[in-house]
Amino acid sequence: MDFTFTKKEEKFRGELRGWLEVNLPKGWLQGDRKLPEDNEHYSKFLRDWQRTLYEGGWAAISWPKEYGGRDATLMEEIIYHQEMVRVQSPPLVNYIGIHMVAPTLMQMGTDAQKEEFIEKILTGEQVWSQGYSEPGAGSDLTALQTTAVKKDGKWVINGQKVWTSFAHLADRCFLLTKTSQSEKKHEGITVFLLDMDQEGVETRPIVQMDGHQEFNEVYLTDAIATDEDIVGEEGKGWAVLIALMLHERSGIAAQVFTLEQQFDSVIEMAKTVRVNGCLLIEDPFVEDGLADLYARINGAKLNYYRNITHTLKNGRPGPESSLDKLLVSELTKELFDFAMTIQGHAGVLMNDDSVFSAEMQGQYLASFGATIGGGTSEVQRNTIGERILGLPKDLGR
Amino acid sequence: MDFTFTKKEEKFRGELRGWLEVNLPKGWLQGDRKLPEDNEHYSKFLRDWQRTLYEGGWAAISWPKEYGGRDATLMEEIIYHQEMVRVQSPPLVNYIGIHMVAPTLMQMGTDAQKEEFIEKILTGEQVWSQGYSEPGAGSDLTALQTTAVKKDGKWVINGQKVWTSFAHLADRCFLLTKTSQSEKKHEGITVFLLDMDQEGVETRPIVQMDGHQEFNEVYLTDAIATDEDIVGEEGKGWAVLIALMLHERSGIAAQVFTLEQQFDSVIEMAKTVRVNGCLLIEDPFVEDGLADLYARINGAKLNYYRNITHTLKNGRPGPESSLDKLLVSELTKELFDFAMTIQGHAGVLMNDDSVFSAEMQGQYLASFGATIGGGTSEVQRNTIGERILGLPKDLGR
Amino acid sequence: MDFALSEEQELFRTAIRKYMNDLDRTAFARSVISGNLDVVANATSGLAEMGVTAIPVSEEVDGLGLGALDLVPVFEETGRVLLPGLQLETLALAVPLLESFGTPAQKAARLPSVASGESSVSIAWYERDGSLFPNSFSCIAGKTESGYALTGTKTLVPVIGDPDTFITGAQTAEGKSLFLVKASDVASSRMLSVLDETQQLAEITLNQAPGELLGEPGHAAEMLKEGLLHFNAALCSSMVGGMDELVKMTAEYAKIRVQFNQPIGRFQAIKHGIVNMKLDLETARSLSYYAAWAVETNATDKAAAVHSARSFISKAFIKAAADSIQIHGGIGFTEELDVQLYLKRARYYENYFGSVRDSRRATAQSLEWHSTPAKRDAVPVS
Amino acid sequence: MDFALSEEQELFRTAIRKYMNDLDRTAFARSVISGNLDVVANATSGLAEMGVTAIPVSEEVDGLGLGALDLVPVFEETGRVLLPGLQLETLALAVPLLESFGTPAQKAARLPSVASGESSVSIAWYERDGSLFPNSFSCIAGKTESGYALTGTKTLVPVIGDPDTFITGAQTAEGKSLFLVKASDVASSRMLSVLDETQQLAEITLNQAPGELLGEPGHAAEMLKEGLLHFNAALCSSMVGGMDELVKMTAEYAKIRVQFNQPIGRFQAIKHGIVNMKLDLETARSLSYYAAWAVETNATDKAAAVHSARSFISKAFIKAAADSIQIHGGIGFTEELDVQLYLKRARYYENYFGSVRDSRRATAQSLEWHSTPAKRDAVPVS
Repeated sequence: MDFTFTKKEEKFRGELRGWLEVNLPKGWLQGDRKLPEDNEHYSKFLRDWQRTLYEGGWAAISWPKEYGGRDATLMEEIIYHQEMVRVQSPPLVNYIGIHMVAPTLMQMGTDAQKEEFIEKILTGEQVWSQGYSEPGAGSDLTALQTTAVKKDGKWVINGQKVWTSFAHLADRCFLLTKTSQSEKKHEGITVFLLDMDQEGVETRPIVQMDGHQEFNEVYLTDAIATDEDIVGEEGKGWAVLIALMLHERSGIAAQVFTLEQQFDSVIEMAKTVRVNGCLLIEDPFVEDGLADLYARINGAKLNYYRNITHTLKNGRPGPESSLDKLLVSELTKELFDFAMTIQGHAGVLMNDDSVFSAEMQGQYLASFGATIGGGTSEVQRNTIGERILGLPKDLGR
Repeated sequence: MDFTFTKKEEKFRGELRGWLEVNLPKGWLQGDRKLPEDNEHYSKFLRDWQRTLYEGGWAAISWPKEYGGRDATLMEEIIYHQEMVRVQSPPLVNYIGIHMVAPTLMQMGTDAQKEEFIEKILTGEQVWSQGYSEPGAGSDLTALQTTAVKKDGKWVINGQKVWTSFAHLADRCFLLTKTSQSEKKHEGITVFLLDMDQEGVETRPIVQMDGHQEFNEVYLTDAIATDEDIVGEEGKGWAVLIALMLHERSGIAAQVFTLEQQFDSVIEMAKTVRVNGCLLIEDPFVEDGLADLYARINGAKLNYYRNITHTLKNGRPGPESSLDKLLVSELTKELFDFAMTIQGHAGVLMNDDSVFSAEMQGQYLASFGATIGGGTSEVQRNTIGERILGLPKDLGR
Repeated sequence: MDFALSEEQELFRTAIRKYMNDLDRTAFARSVISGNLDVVANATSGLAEMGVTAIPVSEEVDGLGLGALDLVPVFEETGRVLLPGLQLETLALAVPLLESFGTPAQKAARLPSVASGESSVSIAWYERDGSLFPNSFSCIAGKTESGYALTGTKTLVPVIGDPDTFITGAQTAEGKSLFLVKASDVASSRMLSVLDETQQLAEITLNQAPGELLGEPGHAAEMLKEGLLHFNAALCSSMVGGMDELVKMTAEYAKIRVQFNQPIGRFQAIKHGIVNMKLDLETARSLSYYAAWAVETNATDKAAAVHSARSFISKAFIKAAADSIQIHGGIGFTEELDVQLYLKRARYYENYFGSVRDSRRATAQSLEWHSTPAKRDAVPVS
Repeated sequence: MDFALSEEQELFRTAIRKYMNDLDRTAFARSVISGNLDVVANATSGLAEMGVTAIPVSEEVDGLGLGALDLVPVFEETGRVLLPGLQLETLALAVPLLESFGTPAQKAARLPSVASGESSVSIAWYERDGSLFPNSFSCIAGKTESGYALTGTKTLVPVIGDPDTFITGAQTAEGKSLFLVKASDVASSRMLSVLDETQQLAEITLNQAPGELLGEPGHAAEMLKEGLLHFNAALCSSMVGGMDELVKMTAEYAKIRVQFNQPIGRFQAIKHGIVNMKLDLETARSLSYYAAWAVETNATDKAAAVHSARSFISKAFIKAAADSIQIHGGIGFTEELDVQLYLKRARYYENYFGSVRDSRRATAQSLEWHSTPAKRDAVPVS
């Protein structure tokens, strides 16, 4: 057992940290982290930030050097996530392009696709979205209804996608469609690299319960794609999805470190905010609840370390790493639920009126997305039960 | 809304209370409530108690007067349960005979059956057991494997029953069998009034995790019954079961009042036992936990009152009364779990060494049976979800 | 034994529910969110026409002189649709305080207009330190020739639907005292940003505002505690209404939403989750009925009945809303669905005039579990 | 980053597990229940042959001088089969106390026989009032010409497998002090009735028993607290072993038990229940590894690592056993199955040398969340 970092790893961290200090948006490190509200400025701000990352060589560290990456080790990836969470860096607008689309294209894209897309993804010139979920197929990707039909040499696509992140900013979409009806649910799926800038694609924002609009509905009405837009083979999209998932070596590093940071901010609140004239932390029930959360959040982080150790030793994640998302998302919800409870009645106040600078109310509302998006906790439990514990398959599977 | 009792009801209570003071076993009211350990004396003690009840006219108050009952009203039944719980009366050895077998026979038994069994049930001369569960059919009564086959005018019964309460003391068994294989799971079930005193019936006690032996396995090897032993019609046993369940007007009165009494004893412990030199109740975490349990246990009792009110107004229980068992059994487990936690390390001591006279350790262990016996909590939740909330049927149903 | 609402009360429930349906259910709550506050007055006058606002007001001052149980169907049904307004504060806190502690003149001056629905009364109690029962108020009431003049700042003051009067707490020589202050005498007022956007909270500043003493000076805390028994019983009914609606909408959704070729209600994770909501709902309803009965009949266990109901229901309402969001999945996370409104409302009520911990300690104290009375935590949490 | 046991430690685990299988797993625990206590000595000598008893003993006194991490596989595997004996008390509490606070002569007199498996040492700490850290002991150590003589009664003393020595706490002029007392010097001993029948607890009475001072007089509590960091880390491993076995046996049962024509593991109520057990198990294992690492390396967050592990795992072990009984249904309620043994063991450990609340408060204190240190609840709960 060894939790130390190598000299090389520490050097990497130092380099990144130094770069961030110079290159983060002005005032960011001092706490001025407001993002522009209107779409246009928001988009420009984030694209500029990705351009900055790109120019520093920090946009896609895990990519091979030949594509402009750093061939980062897994530990370097983890350090990267730690540091980005530490400074609460602006979101990576082209997250999907960098972490999902490009690695998939490197593995199974055509030369033309690599040529056309990979560099633009890296620079942020081209922002990507992901077209997975549909109104009738939330956690069940095999129930796709969006169809692509070949007509006069072009693919005509019709259907509706929801929960398409960044779609309002995106130029292209990594789109799942059905190109043939098959008895077997995993067959007949085809992945397209869809151009969003066309008449057949309409994007409408989804307003979340926390007031944010990070996701969209995308309506596809005779949208057009070509054979050249297909990833892998026609009808073999499921294999593409599997390949894509296997790229995720570092798992949910960002969420793990974010949860740790959020916990620290709740502790900070408990140490500084008074309710009924006394510091929250001096209330034995607050102390007790926070100590319980400390144990479990630390446990989740340590689970993550144990799974990373497995990946380091075996080259790929072990089955237990599928527990990470479930644990971290549920703990995020619990943490903010507790943070709400302890603030007393003044905890109903939001924004500038909230009792603590790191406003818990918005984070509380946002936390409800964690156990739904990316596979609900219920689906995660099924998967763990069947894949890890070998329990019999659920009905409907 | 009105929680008062009528004069007639108060008179009934007074009469019962007076009778109990005179007729309970010697020393019982003063707290000497030890039952004999060996089977023979245990059996005699309980049969004697039932005989005493019978002689006082208190063995089967809800039976019609013509059969030796009191035609008790529902409120009188409830008062009866309250008083019996209050004095922690000895168990009714012929509970199954009095509350299940006899009422069923009154409704659908033949004249000969009524003649032969009902009075003996009342006096305790004949003790009954119930042969429902089987090793492969715990919560799923439709998966019966015990068969009865007609041969030379007699029914030959083979199979195995488990969780047969009082079987080691019983003279007769209310036995579920399969007499024909049918596609429909509820068909082909036949109920026999089996004579336990025969060679083909072997009884083995089941040792529970709390050391008690209240239940038995019953092995049936060419056990014999006659046509005269059939209740209702051959193959229509499911209807008998339904009829039997409908007799339960007063629901789980005894468990509700017992839970309330158990809660009071935990409060008593908290007010008198010191851990680390201080009374338990002075620990804010103990106070908080007990106040929470108070709310929920009181809530369960009030639910029961609400459901009884429905029965009083409508002549039969409403669907919501099916929640009572689930709530009360789960709360019983939680109560003793909490009672264990708060006793500190001395809480590992049992019997005479336990920190409080009303020894919580045995009751804690026994509480695990509450959410399993009589339908597991999981099955109860399915039933409530489907019957009350109208949710779709589970797989396997 | 009769543990049910009376036939009249159930009929009244039907009428209120019909009226709420006429108002298009949560449409009024959503109007407030989008800034249209006129609906609040509309709803109040509609309720007044049905006699709701007269229920707790005694007959001598033009009310119906009915009890806490008659408010149960009202608050269950208004709570079911998250009706915005000061009904709880006015009818279940201000009225009981005025009825119990007001002089005949004070009652005559205010209660008839409450009964007729023309007036609503709010409570300006909290100060910036957030204490429910502070050792002393920073808001000071100084004696004047004609009465008192109040100076100080109150926060978390509900002001939706323009109350014309505030019951407020201020410090006098005798200690913490209750006062009636006219809304028109408030010097300045600042709106606060609230998680539950169907509420309107303000920080108000008094500057030598004329205040009329309510009850004995120095007894504000005891009077408020007494008033809160009425308030919490009614609040419990309101939360039960919300929970009932959550159970209904969640069960309905689980019947129609298909995933993995099954209505999701067929999956035990969903089914049992909704059953657990239902169990909590039934317990909550029983506790809230009993609390109202205990208040109406002044039962010996009145305080325990109210506090235990409140402690259970505050938590259960939050849990029901949170679980409902999860069961609804993605759509539950949007503002399009009402579920999130219930969650925000549940949070809004969680610590309103006391936390779950406060209610539990009050339960223990009212049941006299302690040999030494009025024991408190190491740190006062209320 | 390397957060896993070493290859050697995993190999050692395999050896221990094989030996436990040879002992027929829980057969030894059941032997103790049926009164056959000889198995305890058998197991101890078997473990000694494998070198287990020498692990924490330093090399100067015939041990292996290994650390807390090397005990992890041992206690996971003995915990998995509920092996009866004083391994935890001897190797994870008495040895660290002797190593840290014993004189060279005391170590030389006792540790070689511990390392060889000939000797086991128990702790006689609790007194009748049940306090973990009482203000003073009722057991008194009076000075004699040659040392001390102890008089008083200790209870909840583990005596399974006949320890030859007790580490006990007694009052001296300087305060609470630690002593070594020979088992043969105990005046009288009374066996207690224990929920976990694989344990043997006694109340022992000392009457002018010769006691040898361990460490500085007046520092018993601090020394015990230091020793308990070792003990709790090891205890956590033992509980993790039990939890691991519970998850295994429950999942296996859910695959074969058929109800409603389905293996019950197909029902989400069962499946998700076992998944939740698995989640807790993995968290427990991570926390226990980290606690052992922190103890072995004397990490700055050693105390927080141990206390937070203990607080989580004590509860999780009880929950895993209780849920396993429920999932097993009727058969889980019989003494035939082992599940109930795990439940009783989990309860036995729940408050052993501190409650969950104690561990949580200790977590908060060691992380210095409080501005005023060593704050306690209104009522001392430890």
